[in-house]
Amino acid sequence: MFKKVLIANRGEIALRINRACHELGVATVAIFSDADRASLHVRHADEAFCVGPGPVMRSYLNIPNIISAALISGCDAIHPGYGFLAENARFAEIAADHGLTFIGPKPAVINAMGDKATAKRLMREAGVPTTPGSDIVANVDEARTVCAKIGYPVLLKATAGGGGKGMRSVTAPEELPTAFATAQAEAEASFKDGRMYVEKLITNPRHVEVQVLADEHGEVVHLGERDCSVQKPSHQKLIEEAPAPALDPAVRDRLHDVATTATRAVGYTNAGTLEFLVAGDDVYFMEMNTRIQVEHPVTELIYGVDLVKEQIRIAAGEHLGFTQDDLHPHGHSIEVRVNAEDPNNNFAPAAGTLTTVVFPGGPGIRVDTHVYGGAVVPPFYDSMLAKIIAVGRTRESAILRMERALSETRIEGVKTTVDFCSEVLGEPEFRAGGIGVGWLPAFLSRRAAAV
Amino acid sequence: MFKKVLIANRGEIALRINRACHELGVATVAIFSDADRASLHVRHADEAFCVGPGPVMRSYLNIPNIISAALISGCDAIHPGYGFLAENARFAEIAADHGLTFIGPKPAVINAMGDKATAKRLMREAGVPTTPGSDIVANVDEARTVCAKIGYPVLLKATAGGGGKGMRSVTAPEELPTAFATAQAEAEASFKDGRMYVEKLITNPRHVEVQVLADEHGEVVHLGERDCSVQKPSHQKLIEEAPAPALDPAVRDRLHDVATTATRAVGYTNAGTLEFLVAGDDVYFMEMNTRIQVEHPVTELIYGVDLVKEQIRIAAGEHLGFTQDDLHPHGHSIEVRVNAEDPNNNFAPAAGTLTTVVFPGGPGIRVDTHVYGGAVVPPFYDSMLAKIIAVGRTRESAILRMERALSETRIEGVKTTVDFCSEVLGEPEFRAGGIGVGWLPAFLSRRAAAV
Amino acid sequence: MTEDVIAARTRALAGALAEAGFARLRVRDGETEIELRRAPRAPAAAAGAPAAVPEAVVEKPPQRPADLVASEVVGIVRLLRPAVAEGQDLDGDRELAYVETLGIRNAVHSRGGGRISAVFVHEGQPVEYGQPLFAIER
Amino acid sequence: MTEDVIAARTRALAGALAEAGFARLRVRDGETEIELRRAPRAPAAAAGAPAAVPEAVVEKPPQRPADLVASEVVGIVRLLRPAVAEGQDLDGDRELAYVETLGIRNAVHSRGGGRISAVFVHEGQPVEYGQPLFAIER
Repeated sequence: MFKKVLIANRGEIALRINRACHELGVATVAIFSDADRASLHVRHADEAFCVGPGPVMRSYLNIPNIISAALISGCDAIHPGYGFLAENARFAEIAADHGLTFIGPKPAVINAMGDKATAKRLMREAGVPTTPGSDIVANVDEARTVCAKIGYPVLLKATAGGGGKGMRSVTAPEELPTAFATAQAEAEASFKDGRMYVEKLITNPRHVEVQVLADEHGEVVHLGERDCSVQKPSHQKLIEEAPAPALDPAVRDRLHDVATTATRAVGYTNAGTLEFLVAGDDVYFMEMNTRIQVEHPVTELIYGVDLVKEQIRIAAGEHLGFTQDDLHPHGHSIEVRVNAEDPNNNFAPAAGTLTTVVFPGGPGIRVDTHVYGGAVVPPFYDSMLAKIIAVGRTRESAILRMERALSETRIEGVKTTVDFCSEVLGEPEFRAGGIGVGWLPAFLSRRAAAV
Repeated sequence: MFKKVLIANRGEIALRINRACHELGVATVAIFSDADRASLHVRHADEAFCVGPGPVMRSYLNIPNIISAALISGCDAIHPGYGFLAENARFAEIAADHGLTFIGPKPAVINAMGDKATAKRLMREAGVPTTPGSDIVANVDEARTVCAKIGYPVLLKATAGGGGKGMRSVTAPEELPTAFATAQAEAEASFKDGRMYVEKLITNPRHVEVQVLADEHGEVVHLGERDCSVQKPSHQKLIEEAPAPALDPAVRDRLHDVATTATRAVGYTNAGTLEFLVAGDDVYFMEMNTRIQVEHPVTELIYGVDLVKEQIRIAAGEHLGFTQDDLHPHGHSIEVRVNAEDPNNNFAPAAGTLTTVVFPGGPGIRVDTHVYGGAVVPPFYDSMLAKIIAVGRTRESAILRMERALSETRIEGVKTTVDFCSEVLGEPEFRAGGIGVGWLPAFLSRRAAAV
Repeated sequence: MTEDVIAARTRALAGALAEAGFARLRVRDGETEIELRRAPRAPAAAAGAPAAVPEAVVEKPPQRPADLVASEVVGIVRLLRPAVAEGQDLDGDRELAYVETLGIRNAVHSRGGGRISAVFVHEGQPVEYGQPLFAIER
Repeated sequence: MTEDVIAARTRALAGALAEAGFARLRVRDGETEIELRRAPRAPAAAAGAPAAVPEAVVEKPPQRPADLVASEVVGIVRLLRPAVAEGQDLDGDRELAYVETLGIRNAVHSRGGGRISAVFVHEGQPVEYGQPLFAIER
């Protein structure tokens, strides 16, 4: 096992990793920007290094300063969390060059899965169903040819994409030139990589993803699926749950089988997530995230497995302590993202000082957060303040528990998604289970029209 | 199911009950004293009534005002929590007289178990092993006769006792008169009932208690045992865990069998706890608590059962939704009481304003608390600020998790037991498991001598 | 401080005034100051109020400070006939109402004469401990 | 504010001073006030500092305000020979040290002349971003 791990992240996930390390008896080194000096992730680590000013390019993406901090403090591993450098194969290589274990899959696998078009090809070769579509299209003319072949509507996607950036839906040929240009420009701005590909647009599919763990000795297990279909118009997830409600058992089994098969086929190690679109009985591979996900706690709560500890153990070369037969989910879990944003104004992010912070507690409630009363939300980073996760014996009991937890939550100083999520939980269609990714945008439109 | 429940308590247990009610879709009415106006238990309830000024006799023990609040607000049941009126049979009767369901056992059972001497006699008759001792002794002379018969050391106990009050150990005959007089005076002051009885003093036993649930249709189950041997010199519990570590499986089975047998024998209904002294292979019934216990969460976390919801369901006449065969504990759970008291000064309670409050979170951590940053701790009530509960796959993982949780906890403004409990968790003897109730007082003495 | 907290605290202070016989209560907490006065006599500052620096006065004392008569119990208000009205003068002590708790009548007296400046409750209203019933100018 | 928080914030302010070229930074937060000055020229108040009322001044500006030279990177300090000492006068800009980060030398200049009033680091010391290395009286 490692002696000391540098946590190359901030916010709740940095704390989450700090917790896993400390419970494993591993010392931790936090990094922070000037803007995060008073964050809990700094306070709870054994050591902490300021690596730059607020803007991410100079701090949380500052590879030399981060690697230097790890070396100076005598770390033997780096955990990247999610976002920032988590899927940066170059960072993983640099870490390895300096004798630091990168807690994640091998750089080649990060690269292959990070390139969405390559990932789809590899998955097709492994027998995983993918949406009809193209490899990289060089320009709008190539895109037009592909679109004509697979039929509209289509989705233009950046091969380096993520978080809904560099993505546009196109319902008719005449929309294509503008959509292509704006999506490509966005991809270039966001990822410095304007390569695009085309996919058949599946109308209102569900977003269902499968959690896998693979050790470095060939053992691969899945930990069931999560339903992340409640997404903002920006395609960002807002509410996630496990298991996926109202899912045909045969479809569920197929997802699990496909996920473990694909994980083995690409030589994947550590924790990963395969995202699928589900439309009726059809299942299409979307992408593989080569990192821990924001929504990993819903899986942890029903499987009783600490995924971050497992990541660390796997990276340290340990064998998985269990096989697929040992894994049995109990109950139902749901997560709500508490973001500093205004649901009544297109989820515009807010920064400021949190004058009041009261989180819920009691049975079946887990809170992952880095904020506290008096904390300052800097303008530089993503707007997530906390994750509230509820577990119950049934989906209904988990939702009831989440509703009471949200009613206990009191955050003042910035607008948050708390009340809006309560509203969503109360909607009969959500309650029934099985909504698609188009549901929340449609709900928002209805809601805006009703005002 | 009930429509509306009055919660006749304050602090974390009032919140705990509020949570259970809300998750069952039951409306709640809080009561509060002038000193608790800003408490979370008031804020989270659907309605709230001030029932008197700070001192408990005029507020939380003010039966007319409490019953009146229940009637005015249209409640159909009262949950008493623990402490205050929870084991007051007269209160249960008055509630019933006004058409309010008391969420707990029947008044006759409360009375029988509340009288410690009667309880022991009933248990003996049911075949439950009890410590050698007496029925009520009228005076010190009768006590002397009994003591001579069962042999010193003995324990003088108030039949109305609880929380260590009205209790004295006597190692030799010459100590008896003073001990009897002071214990009786204490019992009279605390319980307005100076009746005493004598028990053989078991040297450094373990305190192991068994949780039972019994519905009103004859179904009785146990939910395993809790070890509460980490007790302050005042006999108040500080750290509890489930299951009891290093306990002989045969002793464990016997405790469970005896507990369910006794529960049936006394016609018990609702949730209850049978407290036992365990010394080697010997098991002695101590008392039965006819209410929810402070430490109930450690049982909840390993059994996945919401005990307070079950209390409410049982009182509403529902059948238990499970049998003994459905109940299987998973993992290990441990609870630390965060009290506003000074471990370096005989646990002297402290009142004041909590300037900083940061509780731990993340996987496997539950926090039950009514306080928050800026909250005022009034001088009138018990000193418990919060319960931190950790669950893990093994005892060691639960303890490691608790250690990291305590390291994350930051409470400023009053002295607390947080750091002291961390110290206890680190002690090799605690770590080994199986310490007796004499361990913590001895540890405190060693610790004081070392300074 | 939000409006509901101010309201709750004001009510608490009113209760404390009525109960403890303070002449004036002022609580300063961060940016908020709440002040209640009962009579211009002995100006005692409230004990236990947290010291902080005021920046805004949320609640000013009324022009003519009044004595608050509050409920000592939880129950239902029964106004005695003829019910007193705002503006009415009382020559001396008078029983104004009772609060019924589990069938018991808890009498509410004016505790001396004065002018009824406010009647906060109506017949049959449920009240809690410390809830103001009447304000009387002395 | 506890001592460690004050220390951390003071360090942050020192970093901000060195980086942004503020002449003076003052942060008031509840009962605590931290003030740092660099030069007696344009007395600009820090933007973004929370407004609150001070009750105690924890850190007073030194008698002769100094310019802080802080590290721009995370690395190991290497003092250039001959190493400057406290009290030493510098005629003009001089390279005082470098901070080594993954084998790269990041030069640290005095950014003009003055008197070295403090050397905060020793040879081989690990430093973080924004950590003060030298104080120079101008």
